[in-house]
Amino acid sequence: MINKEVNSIEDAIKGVDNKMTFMLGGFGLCGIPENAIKALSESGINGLTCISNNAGVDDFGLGLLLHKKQIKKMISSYVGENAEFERQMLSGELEVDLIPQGSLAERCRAGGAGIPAFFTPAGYGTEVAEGKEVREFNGQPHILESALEADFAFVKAWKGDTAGNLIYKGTARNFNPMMAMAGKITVAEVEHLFPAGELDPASIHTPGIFVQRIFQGKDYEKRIEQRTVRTKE
Amino acid sequence: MINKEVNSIEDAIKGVDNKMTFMLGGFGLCGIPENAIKALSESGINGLTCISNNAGVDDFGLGLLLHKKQIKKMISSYVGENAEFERQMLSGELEVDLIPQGSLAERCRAGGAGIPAFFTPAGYGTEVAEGKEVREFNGQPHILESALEADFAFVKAWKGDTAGNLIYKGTARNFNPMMAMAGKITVAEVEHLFPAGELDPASIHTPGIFVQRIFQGKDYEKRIEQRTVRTKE
Amino acid sequence: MALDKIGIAKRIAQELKDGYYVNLGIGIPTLVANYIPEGINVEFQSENGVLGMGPFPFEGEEDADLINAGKQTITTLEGAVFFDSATSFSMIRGKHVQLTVLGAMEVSEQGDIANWKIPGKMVKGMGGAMDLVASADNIIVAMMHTNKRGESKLLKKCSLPLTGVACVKKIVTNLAVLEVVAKGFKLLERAPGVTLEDIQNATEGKLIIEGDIPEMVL
Amino acid sequence: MALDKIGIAKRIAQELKDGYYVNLGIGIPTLVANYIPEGINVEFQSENGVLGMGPFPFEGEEDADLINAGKQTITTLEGAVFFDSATSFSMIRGKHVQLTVLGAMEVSEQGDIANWKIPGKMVKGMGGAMDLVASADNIIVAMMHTNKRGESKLLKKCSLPLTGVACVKKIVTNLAVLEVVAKGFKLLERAPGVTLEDIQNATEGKLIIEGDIPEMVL
Repeated sequence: MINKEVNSIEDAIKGVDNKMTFMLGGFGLCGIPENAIKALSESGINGLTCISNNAGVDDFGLGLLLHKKQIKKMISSYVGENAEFERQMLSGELEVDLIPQGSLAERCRAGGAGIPAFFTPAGYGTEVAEGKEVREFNGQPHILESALEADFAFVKAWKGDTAGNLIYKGTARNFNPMMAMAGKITVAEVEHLFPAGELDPASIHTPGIFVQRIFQGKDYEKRIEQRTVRTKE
Repeated sequence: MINKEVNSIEDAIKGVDNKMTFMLGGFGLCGIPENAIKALSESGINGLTCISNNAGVDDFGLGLLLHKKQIKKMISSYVGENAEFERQMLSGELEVDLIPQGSLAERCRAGGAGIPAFFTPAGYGTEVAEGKEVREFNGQPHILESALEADFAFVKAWKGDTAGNLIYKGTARNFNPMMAMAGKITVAEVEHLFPAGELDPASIHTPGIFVQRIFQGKDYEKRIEQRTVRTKE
Repeated sequence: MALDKIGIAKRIAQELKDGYYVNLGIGIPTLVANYIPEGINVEFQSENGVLGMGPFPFEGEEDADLINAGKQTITTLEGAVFFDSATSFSMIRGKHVQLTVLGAMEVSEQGDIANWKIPGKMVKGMGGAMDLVASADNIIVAMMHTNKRGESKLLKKCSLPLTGVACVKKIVTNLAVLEVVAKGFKLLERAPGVTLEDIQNATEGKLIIEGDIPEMVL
Repeated sequence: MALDKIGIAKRIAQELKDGYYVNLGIGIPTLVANYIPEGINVEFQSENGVLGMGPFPFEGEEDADLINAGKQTITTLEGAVFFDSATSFSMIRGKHVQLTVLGAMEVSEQGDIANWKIPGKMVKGMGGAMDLVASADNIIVAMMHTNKRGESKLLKKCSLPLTGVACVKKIVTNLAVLEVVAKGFKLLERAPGVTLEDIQNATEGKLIIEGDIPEMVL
């Protein structure tokens, strides 16, 4: 077994630097790598390109990095929850590349899977298609999208083992598995870290081969953006 | 919950016809849809195109259909275990399209995922690349491969539920999940069928949305091709 | 009388067919799940990675790891399954989801839709909408017939950046049910008490009225 | 004395580095797993869908649902994981597997390899070999230096249909260890007791001999 465990957050983010490209898992605030984001925020590095479906909220998630202006460019599909983000974008301080959510997921997977490019119908006839090759398949126009890769991918799982195998909970899975595949160095933080051999080999979502470093995170806030409930009748 | 259960093998294969294209899961004899293959063999339909990583052995798996000359064309990656196959191929009775295993898997996934084509380095400079578009990415030549789809996909899982959700055992997973995605009608046979709600939603390998019909198979032989063992010292 | 949001959701719910997998967008579309016709089994897919979505949780039972694409806390039903975003959009792009219901800022008589950006003012992003509209065979737009300034949202041509082209099949508004056909918006039904004139006045694009137009039955 | 298959496997095992994920082909390559150097942790990937492959099972403990790419019954080690074929080749194509060891019928001095077809005679198929050789940065060929008719398998140019072009980095045969460089096969080591002349006679492609060529240490 190849041991991927690191013992501190410092070791986990070792090697991160200005101007690097990062992928960060999560959908909204669900399944985001809270510990890594906090450490990156405290590291003070800047000029970053961040690939993440969303950009957090003003005071949490990637909002922490935005607030300190560490991010030069965001690659996302939806950024509607973040006023500071919108301000920086409309003022031109922040470069933003908005990508259809399915294309974003597939481009990350492609990056990890050695597929340099693929055709998808998403975005044909829109701004997203500008400058991209268009080709018809079965009478329907498609555009050519390219793979995304990152210097570091930061992902968050529920359970993990020292071999780097990951299991996500509920919808906290989202982009984490594809980003884990696409990072040159993938750093996984988990709520519960087990010795290798304790997780069911058939129930693992991210095989350890995609993970270079793993650690047990702490103090998870796991904020809820839209608390919607019903009352018992 | 949308109920996918059918109560007989006849209902399971209803609609199969001459000259159709089928996908069949399995790697060697591991994870093959034994019940469906037997029923297809007995149905007498012919002129079939079968997409399957392997072609069974002489008297089992797809060998049953080959023996009765029901297959017009095989699309596979490796067919080395089957003398009748080799005879039909070298004599020209059987058309054969050999595809790199990774491209075969990815082409099935693409068919199910609405990706009509993608670039891969596999096969560049070989017979496989003949007639295909070549393009360089990062200085390395890649070829354009297209999606595969099928009129029916026959897959085999270990556990399933009436919503069509599937869980595979060990390496019997192999091509089954991608083929389940790529079948216009996907027929799943399982060793154990449960009511919906009994399987862990986080541990399902094939979501039920990809499965149109499910039934509990019987009399599984699960033959082993290469029984390799060591002796206790 | 024009419909409210719940009325629109109720009318769209009538479009559900037994065995459908359905993706509901944020806003009015989300409400559709509350009005599934009797005897119809459908499953709701949320593109963030769940199939078999149930109602909101009871108070105190919310789980931060269990949300829908609108970031709302949810529950799951029997037979539910979780998956990653790439698998989720494989379901969508691969046409395994039979019906998509989403909101719009504008729809054109060609079936184009705009719902993700107002240049210089608002850029929330397209989220999964571009994938959904480019792939689904069956797309219903749920929206008010006019915007807050009283301007028609059913146009000859969209003025905002597009989300997708020639993709919208049906539109359910507070005033009417319309089908997008080759020559324009074909009026299928009126909201109760709404006149043809009301609808015509609120529709900038070409409105096609053939024969008697029945009132919706809700 | 020329090496036997076990000797070739032992020599290749010396190429394993700590932390490597390794894919071993059918035949001699499979034997490499038996000779992992002390203190080195590696994991074996089999392209049919398992990482963390262990030794063959004890008699009576074989599981038909647990095989390697050679269709042999296997076991798994702690930390093992199962996955589907698309994920498996994502690992391979995406260069997550650091070393591939496979057999060959022919290798050319350009690093081309042929191992899947003899026109008109034998067509077993390429299996996963084309994906493996097109993607891996580090490919070692394990084979006999000559074929059954005594003809060299290290050629100026392959005569058989190719599996991949310019991909082989290193070759370990019963006679020698060779590196594929710009100008030909660079001889790195001799099998114990094998002379330079023996190797030269068995090599049709350009053999590059620079300085003293040490004997292998097994």
